[in-house]
Amino acid sequence: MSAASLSDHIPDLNLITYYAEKQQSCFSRLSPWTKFAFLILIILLVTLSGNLAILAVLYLVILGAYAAAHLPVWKLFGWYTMPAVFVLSLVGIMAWSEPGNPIISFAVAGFPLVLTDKGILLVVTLLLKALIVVTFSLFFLMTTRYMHFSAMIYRIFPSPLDQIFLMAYRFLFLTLAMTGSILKAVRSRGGGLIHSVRVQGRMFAEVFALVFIRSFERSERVHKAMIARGFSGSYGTATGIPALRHAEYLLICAGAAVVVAVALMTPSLGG
Amino acid sequence: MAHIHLEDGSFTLFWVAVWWVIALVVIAAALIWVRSVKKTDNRKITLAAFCTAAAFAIFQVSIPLFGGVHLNLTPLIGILTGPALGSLIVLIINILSAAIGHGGWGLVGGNLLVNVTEVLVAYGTWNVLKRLFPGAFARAGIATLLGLFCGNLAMIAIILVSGVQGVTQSSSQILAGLTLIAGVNMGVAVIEAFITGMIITAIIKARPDLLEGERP
Amino acid sequence: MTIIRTDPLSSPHCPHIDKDRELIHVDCASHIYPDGSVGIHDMCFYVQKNEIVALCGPNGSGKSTLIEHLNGLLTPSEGNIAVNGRSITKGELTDLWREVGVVFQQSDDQLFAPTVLDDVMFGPLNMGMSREAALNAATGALEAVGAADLVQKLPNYLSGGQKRLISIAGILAMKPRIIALDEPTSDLDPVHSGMIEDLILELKQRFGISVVIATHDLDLAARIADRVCLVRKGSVFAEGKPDEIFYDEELLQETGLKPPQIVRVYRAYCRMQGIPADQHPISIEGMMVAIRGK
Amino acid sequence: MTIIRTDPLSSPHCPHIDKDRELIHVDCASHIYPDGSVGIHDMCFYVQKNEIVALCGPNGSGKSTLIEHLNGLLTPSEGNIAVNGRSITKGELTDLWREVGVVFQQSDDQLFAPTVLDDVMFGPLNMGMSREAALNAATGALEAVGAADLVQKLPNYLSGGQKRLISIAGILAMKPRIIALDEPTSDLDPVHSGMIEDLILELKQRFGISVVIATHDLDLAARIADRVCLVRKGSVFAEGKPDEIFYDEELLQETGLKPPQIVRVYRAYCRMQGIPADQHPISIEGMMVAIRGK
Ligand SMILES: Nc1ncnc2c1ncn2[C@@H]1O[C@H](COP(=O)(O)OP(=O)(O)OP(=O)(O)O)[C@@H](O)[C@H]1O
Ligand SMILES: Nc1ncnc2c1ncn2[C@@H]1O[C@H](COP(=O)(O)OP(=O)(O)OP(=O)(O)O)[C@@H](O)[C@H]1O
Ligand SMILES: [Mg+2]
Ligand SMILES: [Mg+2]
Repeated sequence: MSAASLSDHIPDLNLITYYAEKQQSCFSRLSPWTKFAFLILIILLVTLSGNLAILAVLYLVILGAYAAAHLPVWKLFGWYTMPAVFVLSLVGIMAWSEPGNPIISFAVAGFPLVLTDKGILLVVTLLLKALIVVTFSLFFLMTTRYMHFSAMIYRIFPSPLDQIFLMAYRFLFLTLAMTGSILKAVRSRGGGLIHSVRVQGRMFAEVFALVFIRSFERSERVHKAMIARGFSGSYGTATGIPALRHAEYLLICAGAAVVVAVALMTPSLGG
Repeated sequence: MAHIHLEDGSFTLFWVAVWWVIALVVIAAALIWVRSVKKTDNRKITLAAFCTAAAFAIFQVSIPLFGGVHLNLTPLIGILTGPALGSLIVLIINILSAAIGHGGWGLVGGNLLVNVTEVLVAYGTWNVLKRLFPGAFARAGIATLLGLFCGNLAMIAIILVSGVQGVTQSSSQILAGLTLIAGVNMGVAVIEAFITGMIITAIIKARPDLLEGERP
Repeated sequence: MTIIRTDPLSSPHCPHIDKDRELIHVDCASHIYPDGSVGIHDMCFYVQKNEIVALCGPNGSGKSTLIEHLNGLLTPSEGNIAVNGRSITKGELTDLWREVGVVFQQSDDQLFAPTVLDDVMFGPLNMGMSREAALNAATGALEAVGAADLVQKLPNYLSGGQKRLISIAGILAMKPRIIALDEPTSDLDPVHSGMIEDLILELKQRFGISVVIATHDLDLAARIADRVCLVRKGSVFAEGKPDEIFYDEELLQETGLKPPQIVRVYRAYCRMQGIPADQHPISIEGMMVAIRGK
Repeated sequence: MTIIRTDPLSSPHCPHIDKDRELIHVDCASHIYPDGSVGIHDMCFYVQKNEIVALCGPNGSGKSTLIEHLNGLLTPSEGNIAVNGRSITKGELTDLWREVGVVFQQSDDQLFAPTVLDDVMFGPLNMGMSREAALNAATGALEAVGAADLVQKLPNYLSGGQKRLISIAGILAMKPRIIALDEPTSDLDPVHSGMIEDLILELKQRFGISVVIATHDLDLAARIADRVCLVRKGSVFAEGKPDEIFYDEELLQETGLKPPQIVRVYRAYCRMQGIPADQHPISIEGMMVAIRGK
């Protein structure tokens, strides 16, 4: 575990930024706005369609793009843990009494539990939808430079939301590194063991309190360092965002057409 | 996991839009409050930014209890920064979370409403209890528990109202499932309440200026 | 110049040494931290044009606190600080950062941009330079500290010493008139710290920049400083030329310091040879000259 | 002992020097950071009973990375590390922190408890000591580093050097069999760094603790180390006794280092006097003896 990555199943922002800055593939040269538009289209598609075949194709295409951009696929599978847990813990429970052809059934404390083919289909569909969006989000993050994200944040959000967001984005890296180092220090003096829940809880509380206090002080000092180098209070980004090229407009239109087509094919629309 | 983040594709387009619109109204109100009613200074902005970063970083730490617990600390944010800034902070946290797959983009609206409930209730409880409880630890703990409880209610309500795409069971069946989840959540909430109490105590001790007028 | 011992209680205002040459004047400034710790107390200090001043003193004596006052990051709770004759304390100077560049003791505090290059360019861009000019300034600064090969790295992924080099480059790129460096060579290997040493001398000689360094490396201070200020308990306790200060054993002891190694070698040599240690060499070459004279 | 130059490519496994005395054995370990930076590469290193080993090398050569491997904070991507004959890599040792104490380069990272006392007591309490015993251990450790007066302070509000002292005390209180110190004297004033120097010697002589230090202060390494390992580009490039290593100018240059000051003084003296620099003094006293011999 490096100082910065706290957990294998949570995306490591440092690594993400590293790939984003390295810019190894043609996807990095696309305008961030194109990727943003595609993010919205993909969300729309996933929200509109429950067709397993369409979803599977979409997933494979995005995964292919991810791999083609030389991004770490094995890491990605580790990062799927959280979304998968989220989906399973919600739908995993509901999937049990879905109508359909029973596959497994047994009783717990008098309650009959039946898992049907529809139930399983439900879980698979929702999981696939989640993974599609997660994969594309990470692909977006890992092929777009930090400064372009900063510029987008600056354009999209009203003040003071943009200021908070930009500063938070910046402090995040410091805070993550600090949290990692503190946890390292705790472990290096025997703090990683499970004692009692109370002792363990207290220790984490202390560490978290420290993270809060430290990052506040850090932010004060970083703020100072920024002022010391001419930061004027309102932080704008000097960088422009690469504009959309003609081909990219076409690409977006094609994508939109696909979404519309899928929407028309889907029998039930709306709530 | 103290929260169930809903992933993309769970809700229909209609409900995605509904929760987004409500969330945007809440954010607009918070922005107006921060900008004009309560003239927020630069320092507060820095505070909000650090809170965002710290909360997001802490969320990434897996606590080795019950096979790994992650804390969101939204009630703590409510206590530290109040409802208006708190709402802005949870918006950013939800966006950052969506970016790394913890909750869907389309559901930022719904998830935001759950978190704002936590922020509001925790902040309110913390201040209402001020006269009753002199000790910050118990007060913060209770505020957190109550905040998380209401957050859970909000989550159940949102899911019940919108329904999950593809789920065909009756509302009461869904409610049974959700109650189970909420029960587990409340177990984790007790840990979060304890830890929040400790954090508040430590902050008051080390940086009394962050929570003015409080004693440990 | 002789050693000036300052007794803070007796002098309510410290004298202006030479108004024309003076760039920074810290007049009886005090700073109490929120928790009640005394950062500096009745601190009198000045920086003149074209000189290298070294702040030496024990841990916790207030060197870093003083340095953060120099470009207005901290403001004194009492006393006054003037830069170019204009007072900081009254908030007159908002663009102080153009005049005085400060490199922090903890380089992590200073590196906030996503890449090394962005970080070094941050200052120049804020000064209104075009991207191209900023890029040139940044590249030049990185070359000057010998870290040109780190351009594309993320600051998070650097070793301790590499971070220090980048944070120095970040200030250098802004070409301020005064640069204050807090422990510039700690964590640096001998080659890099030699580079920083040469750089400091060059800043003064070629660009006429005044440099303030706070350092525990008394040998470094002895070699490069024009003037050494001994700091103790929050105020400047004595000041003078390096050869005077570092050969005054009693004074060093009162401050809580030990003489630099070169001084100890020279003394040991004289003792062994039975000759009086009546010269004050503060560099290897100086010592050889002093010995040869016998 | 003579200088051993290691050519990593030719030796797939580094030899065990003396199995009985060996405490730590790092066998061709490599560590690649997630971003692809090479932390260490084909690193062969060992620590024996009752010795002080100094790691010297340029910035970014991998000293800190190696040290974090010694108590399992990092695990090698390739190669093997054994402590007391048991392999770390295979996860056999979960209580490695009892054996090997590590003081980080950035002391800020190490101090997490609310007060200084809590912080120093953290380790002892985790070892299962009673509160009282832990308190004694902590107080003793704080006294040993000369920071007993800081007991009640908040670690956040200490000066750079004070933090370093506390983080050393935190490890000391646990009385591990091996202590690894990353830049123990950087940011310390001469008096405190003298105290740490004495402390390291005492740890070895009185308690039989082996000490590993990574340092840029080659004079310090020369004075206290029994063995010096030169680290370059992630692996130990050469090792030997300080007087052999630090007088081998070519070797130092290849590593990217300069000789310590005492060596340079001695050389300059011999050159001036026209006598051969055929002895290898590495301390002031040693130099006087060497000179008197003439
Ligand atoms: N942020 C802070 N809050 C409270 N007290 C502080 C803070 N920073 C420093 N101090 C206190 O102020 C005094 C001066 O600290 P300062 O950091 O200026 O010393 P220094 O001379 O730079 O020491 P060092 O050589 O160890 O870096 C010390 O007693 C220290 O404990
Ligand atoms: N957390 C990290 N992530 C990625 N790369 C790192 C990280 N820490 C160090 N490195 C890289 O690993 C190499 C070795 O670093 P290390 O910190 O071990 O060097 P060091 O010898 O301790 O240097 P210094 O004397 O400057 O402290 C360097 O090239 C550095 O850039
Ligand atoms: Mg300092
Ligand atoms: Mg290091």
